[in-house]
Amino acid sequence: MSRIGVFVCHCGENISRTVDVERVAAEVGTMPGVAFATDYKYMCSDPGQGLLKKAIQEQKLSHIVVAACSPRMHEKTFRKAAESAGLNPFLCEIANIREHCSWVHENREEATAKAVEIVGMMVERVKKNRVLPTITVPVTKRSLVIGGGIAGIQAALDIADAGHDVVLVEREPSIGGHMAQLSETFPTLDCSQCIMTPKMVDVVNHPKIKLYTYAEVEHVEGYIGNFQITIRKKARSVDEDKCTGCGLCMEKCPVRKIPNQFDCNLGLRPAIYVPFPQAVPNTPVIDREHCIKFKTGKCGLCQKICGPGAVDYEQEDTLIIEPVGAIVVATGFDLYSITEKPKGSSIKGYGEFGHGKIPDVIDGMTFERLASASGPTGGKILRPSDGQEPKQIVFIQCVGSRAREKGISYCSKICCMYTAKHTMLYKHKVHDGQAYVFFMDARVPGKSYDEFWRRAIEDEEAVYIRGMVSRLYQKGNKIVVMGSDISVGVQVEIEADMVVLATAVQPRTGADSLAQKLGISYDHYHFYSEAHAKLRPVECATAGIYLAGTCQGPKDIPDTVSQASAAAAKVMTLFAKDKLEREPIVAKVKEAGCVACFYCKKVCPYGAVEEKEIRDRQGNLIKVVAYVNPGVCGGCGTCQATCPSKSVELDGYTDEQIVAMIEAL
Amino acid sequence: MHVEKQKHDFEPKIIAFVCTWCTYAGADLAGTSRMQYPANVRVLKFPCTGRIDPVFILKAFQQGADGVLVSGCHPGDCHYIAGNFHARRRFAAFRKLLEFVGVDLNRLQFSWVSAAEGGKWVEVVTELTERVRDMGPMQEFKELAMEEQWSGAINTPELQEAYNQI
Amino acid sequence: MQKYLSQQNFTTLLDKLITEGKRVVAPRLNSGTVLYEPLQSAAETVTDQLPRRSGKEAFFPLCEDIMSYRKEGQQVLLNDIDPARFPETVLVGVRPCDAAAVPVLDAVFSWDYKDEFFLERRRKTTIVGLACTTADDACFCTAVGLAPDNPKGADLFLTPLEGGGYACETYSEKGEQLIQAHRQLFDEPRNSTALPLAQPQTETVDLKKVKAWLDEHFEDPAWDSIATRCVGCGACAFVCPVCHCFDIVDEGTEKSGKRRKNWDACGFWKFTHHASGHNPRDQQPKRYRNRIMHKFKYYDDKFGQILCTGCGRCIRLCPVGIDIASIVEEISKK
Amino acid sequence: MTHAIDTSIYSAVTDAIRGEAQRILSEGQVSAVVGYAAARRKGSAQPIVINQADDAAKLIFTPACVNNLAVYLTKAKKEIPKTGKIGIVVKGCDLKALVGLMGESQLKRENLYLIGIPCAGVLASTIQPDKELTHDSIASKCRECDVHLPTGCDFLPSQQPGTPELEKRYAAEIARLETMTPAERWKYWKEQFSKCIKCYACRQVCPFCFCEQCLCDRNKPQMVETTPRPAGNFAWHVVRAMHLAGRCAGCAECERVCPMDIPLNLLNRKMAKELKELFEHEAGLEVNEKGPLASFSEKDDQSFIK
Amino acid sequence: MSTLKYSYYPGCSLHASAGEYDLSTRELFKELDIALVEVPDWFCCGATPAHNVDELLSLSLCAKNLELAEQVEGDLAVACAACFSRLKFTQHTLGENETKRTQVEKALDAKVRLDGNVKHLLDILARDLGLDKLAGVVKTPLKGLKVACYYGCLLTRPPGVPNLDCVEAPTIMEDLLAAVGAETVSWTHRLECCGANFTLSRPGVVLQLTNAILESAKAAGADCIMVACPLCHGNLDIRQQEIEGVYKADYKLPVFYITQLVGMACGLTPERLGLEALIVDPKTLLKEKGLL
Repeated sequence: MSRIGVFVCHCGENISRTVDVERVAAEVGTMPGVAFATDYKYMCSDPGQGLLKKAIQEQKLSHIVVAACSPRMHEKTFRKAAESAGLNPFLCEIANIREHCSWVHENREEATAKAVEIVGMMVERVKKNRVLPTITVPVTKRSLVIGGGIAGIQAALDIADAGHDVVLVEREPSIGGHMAQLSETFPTLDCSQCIMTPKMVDVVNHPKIKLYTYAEVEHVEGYIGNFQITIRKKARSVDEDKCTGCGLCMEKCPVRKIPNQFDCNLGLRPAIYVPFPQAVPNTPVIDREHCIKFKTGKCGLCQKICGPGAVDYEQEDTLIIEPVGAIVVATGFDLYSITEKPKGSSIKGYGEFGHGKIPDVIDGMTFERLASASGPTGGKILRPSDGQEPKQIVFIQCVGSRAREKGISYCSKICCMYTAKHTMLYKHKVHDGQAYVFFMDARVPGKSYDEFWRRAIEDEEAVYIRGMVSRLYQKGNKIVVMGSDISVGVQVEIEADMVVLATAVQPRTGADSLAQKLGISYDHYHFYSEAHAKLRPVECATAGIYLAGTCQGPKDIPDTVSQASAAAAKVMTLFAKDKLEREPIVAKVKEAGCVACFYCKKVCPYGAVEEKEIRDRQGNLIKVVAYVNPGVCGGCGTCQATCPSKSVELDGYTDEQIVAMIEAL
Repeated sequence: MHVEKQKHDFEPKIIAFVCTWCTYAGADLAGTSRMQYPANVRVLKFPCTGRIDPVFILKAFQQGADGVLVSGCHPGDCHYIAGNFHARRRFAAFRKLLEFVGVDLNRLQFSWVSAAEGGKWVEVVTELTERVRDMGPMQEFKELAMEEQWSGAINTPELQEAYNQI
Repeated sequence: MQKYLSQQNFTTLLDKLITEGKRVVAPRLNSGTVLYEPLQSAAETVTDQLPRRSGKEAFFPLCEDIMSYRKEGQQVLLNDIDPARFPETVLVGVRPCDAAAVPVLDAVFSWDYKDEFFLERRRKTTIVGLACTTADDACFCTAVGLAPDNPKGADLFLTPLEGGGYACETYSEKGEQLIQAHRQLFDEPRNSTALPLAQPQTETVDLKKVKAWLDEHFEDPAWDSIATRCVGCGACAFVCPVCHCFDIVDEGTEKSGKRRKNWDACGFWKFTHHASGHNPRDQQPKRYRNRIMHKFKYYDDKFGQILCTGCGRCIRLCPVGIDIASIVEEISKK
Repeated sequence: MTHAIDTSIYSAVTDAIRGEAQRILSEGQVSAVVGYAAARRKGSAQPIVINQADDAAKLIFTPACVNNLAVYLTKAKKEIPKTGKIGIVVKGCDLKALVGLMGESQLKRENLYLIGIPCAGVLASTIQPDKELTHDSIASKCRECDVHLPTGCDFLPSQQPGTPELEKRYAAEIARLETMTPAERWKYWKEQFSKCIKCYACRQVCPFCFCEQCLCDRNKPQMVETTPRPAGNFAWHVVRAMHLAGRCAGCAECERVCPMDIPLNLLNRKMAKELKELFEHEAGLEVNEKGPLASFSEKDDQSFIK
Repeated sequence: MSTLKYSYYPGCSLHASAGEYDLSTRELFKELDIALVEVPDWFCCGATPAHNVDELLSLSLCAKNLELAEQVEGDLAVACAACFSRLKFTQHTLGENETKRTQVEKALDAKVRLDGNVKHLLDILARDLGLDKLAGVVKTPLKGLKVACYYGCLLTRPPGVPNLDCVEAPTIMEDLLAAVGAETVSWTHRLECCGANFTLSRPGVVLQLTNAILESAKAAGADCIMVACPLCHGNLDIRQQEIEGVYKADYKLPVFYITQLVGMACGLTPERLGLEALIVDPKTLLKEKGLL
């Protein structure tokens, strides 16, 4: 039978003023299982704690209840004291008779009776408490970064600089992401490539960074501190170790007219190519869809002329397993496409803007490539249709963004600024040209942002028209833009030479399937969800996985870099200890009763529940059950409330403990 | 100055199931702010409303509660991301069931009380206590607990006495 | 003693017994279902249907308290239930299959241990039997040696007569006492013919052959084909007039509670589940085998009687159509 | 006056099931077929598991084939051989249960060979099985059936069942109860639950009560009184209804088998109705990975929360 | 052949200026064996002006007509794009807004029925009947006829209300014409507003808008225009000569109703289609294409 010790605190007069603490101790002392009950002026003081320790040892107490202030105040204090007296800290419970009793009631009789009941409840509860050992989880101090855009690069460099190994995985043949495609960046108009490419080179040269380009995450297993990542390295057809990056193959390739996606299909590239001249690594890849060798078996020119013999048509996809302890997801964004969308898609496209069929109606990224000195036009703003310089150019903002009827209701956050930038770049290049911007309202908060936007209007003479465009259509070689100016209430019709659409920022296609592999949650649009919008903005609910950049929501470069560094800092915090220690308030599966319905898995906000096979000694499968990974479990107990047979139990809040309290009432 | 408390013939027993991060902390704040409310409520702390099994509510009524309060974090504030969303669905369904079997839902209150809402805690508890006090004791479950199958019933004075006491 | 009891006087008799403070238990309608239950008035009696549950409940309640406990400080206070407080009962309208069950149960409850809970209720109960005039194809009392007019177990037995009223015969002291106490309601026997009796369709089964087979076939593939479909509920045992297994549970809180005796059923998975986790009857056919063995072999071995009165309730109510009559018949033909 | 329901197709359906069962067993496509066979009592039927092609001739389909055979594929019933593919005869309502079990990771579609039944309805009760199927004797669930022809089966006889429009009794009864005061409803259910003898037939036939250890069989702590007293009975049925909420596929087996005639499916129908109104969930023929109470939407109703 | 049955709401225009739309609709449906039963005692839907003046009135007018339509078996077939828009809009608004529904129910002293399907003729022809079936009954394919399909602003808008087709890039008219063998042109002003009833109050505006439409159709090489709305028809057909005068243009674009062109393909005589009622004479064009 249990020998429970009860310690009733006066808290100076805070409790004893309204609660008759002596009477509480006396009444509780007669309760079944209570071996010792006393009261003391300040239980949390050194002598108070000493009293508690002494009683545990002398009275051979098996459990203790401290009736004092809220457990949020001193639960840790008393559990520590109990522990130092040789009692498992989880055999100590706090009865809150201050915040929940003496401070909120004035009637001494009522307050005392209530205090007795509160303590009685905790006495019954503590009888059912079990010894809980602290949980430790080993940590592999290597990190995976998914995505080699600016977010991934920044996170990888920060973690590597702190001395930890990083595995960086990029889907495309080169790192750089969208930022490498940009011409100049707001609000300073410095050249994007000038600030980006040195970082790319840092990555490839960093001794702590292992870079996989043209590779994707295939499979993820494990949990915080102990992930096993399977990476699919797609067949590049060029041996990265042998290739010197001389570029001869690209010069000689007979297939030359493949639209280059990096240039938004404006420029052309050969079948063996690097996406752009500053690519990292500077190793070409063969586009097997277009390569003659792969299509017909003939040609083979690149292999013949390659001095080091790096071209390898036989190369196959390889799967590589990397153990890591933390994951930074930095997969970036795609732009909304105005083309007709398949039936059933929540994204609608823009029939009124021609569904993408008018050649001189382009999106912002295409404009970036036109404006980029390294772009297909060498930095000249020219119409894709006929190569003429547009003299009247119309920019339309909020295309897709903030348009519920088009499937997206959020603001893409960066378009106001980059459109302002576009008008400037345009004016700098086409001095006699006129830029018009249709906008709903300008959202330009940020350091030097508003000033930048005003400069576009005041210095660069962009005409901002507040209103939306209802339709545009090709008329001869002009594009008629029909819109309204709601500030003066008139219809506006502009015959433009070119139209630039500030299309919405969307998560990458396939973001959902990566999330499913990682076991992280995502919103309706497939942006990844942070654990807490305010207080845990870079962590996923799934422990050990962190978010950086636009995969979590639209953001500009400064915000992206900040978040990437924050994610890196979180990884470093995790890596600062060899073992992860955590409170043992975690769920455990009682395997005998588990019927593997996996309701627990369905409701677990942390993805902590796994499927486990139970086999006999011969290896025959007996049954499959749920298993809660104690390293990942957050301790909410939703699984237990959901489990039909109550075969999963949250330590510290077991049904026995709770029912004991209810029955004590 | 002490306001003399009104004496009531019946003081209901109210059981509150609350989450530790929001409502328990909100109740702590009510204490720290020295707000006053009826002493009828007994608080059971859970990590999260997601942990609260509907059976506990039933059990509370069976054990003599006259009113039950379930309270947790506001939507979006859950310390465990989504426990309160699961709880919201569960209780939306469970209260309909209780209503269908004849439990007066005026005895069962759900609320969101954040760690900053000491005042709301007081308001919720006071309102529920007063409402249930006006309704009188939760006779249904108490009577049910005393009822026997005819074949097992015996005319014992002690049973009769116990019955009379409720 | 033979008497005639008119329909009118039958009703008057029950009402009188009720006013005398006796508990009169008879078939009555409870939200759509006919059950043996205490009457508030004789008018509630339903005599044309076999009640869903058997009459054993009057002696062997579905659930009864046998003890209560309370903790006070470090002490535990115990309180026994006093059988003296069981009410005087008259069980009326009991069908032959239910009445015949009572002497069968006497055997087990007064064997090495005298179960006072059963025996005291038994002593305080007078059984008024009633012959059957209807039967369906689940009835098989005739197959187990009983009949629609067999008075076994009854203290007083009523046979419905053409033109109303009952022929009434006593079979025990209790029966005689009941008539004596209300003799003004009983008339001298008349010459009216009895209503035609029910004709259960099942043939007579050679129970000796059944037992002989059971003696030899604890392990037999037949058990699988008989009971693979059994879903393991307790419906058959709970509606059976002679199944008598019970479970003792303590219910309550840390502070106080009751020790209770509840009906149990061998079909339940938990019935033989050991604390160790081991279950000797780990599969449903093994549990069902026990049901048949107990009824037609073990009880016979021990008490020379079989544990079945052919009421057919388990046949009608089995969720998966397990038909004990056809099983026994089949075994007898093996 | 009771109208007969046309069940003339059932004999052709029987032939079709036999043929298909014979074929899949003899071709070794399945290791067993779970179906219905005739039993001793006139008009009666019982579940049967056959392993031999020759036994296919035992299979039948009649209005007395009331059982939801899905229960035989659950973990609570381990006796059915679990090796290889199993054939099972399913009515539309039974199929919904199978689909539910697939969503709860209890069954895999590829391990099943589904023999669908074009079903015009079955009897409400088989206490007396020798009955014609009429507007009165038909099961209440059949009165609101929307799956007379189960879809997505591996085999479905071509017969078309007649499906007369019948009054929806559950809906009417729920509406009746809803108009009562809480006290009246309490009285109604108290009377019903008081009849309960805790034989657990409702649990044992339920395909969704597949827990190997029922919560209500546990005693540390005892969440629900096991004693068949009114209090324990009440708790048992409320807890069971809650556990089935959002999962129950509506086969109404609990109600059919209750030896005490407790209208258990009313509770399940009520919960189904509420979950449809609250969360637009309905048991159907699509495998649903997350039931309504295992998922949530941020926009869920919270008008009941202060 | 067909078992399609509809209640039919012609709307006021079809009893007046657009009599040929009504006539051709009835004749075509008769030919296709689709039953149309006119809604008994129907009245004006309030058209485009009513909702600008009194929303409750406009909703009630439509709600009452919807209620009347319930007396006839089948979905409700509507010919006029404006009536279609108003009826759909009413269903939508009353379905979403309980307050307004309560008001309307009070005004009508009846429960509002929102569950009936309201269908434009286009929907019935292209989907209920089906393009394949339609193609099967074509007797004179409209070969060589280049048609500019004009949707106007009401048929598909606003998003989420009529749900007839893609809001900004519908194809239902083009699909319909392809089925009867006509050629359709790709042009820019398919969904622009014609000015509708401003034709009386602000004719200047209407002339400008309508001219842009005609100009675009002509530029795309169309021989004629097909419409599904009597208001559009009025502006494009009746006003065409005036427009040509004001803008010094030469369009000569006959403006057909959908039912007229489809009817023609199904072999209906010009009399049954009311072709003589058209202001811009189609005879020359039709003769030229061998269709007359």
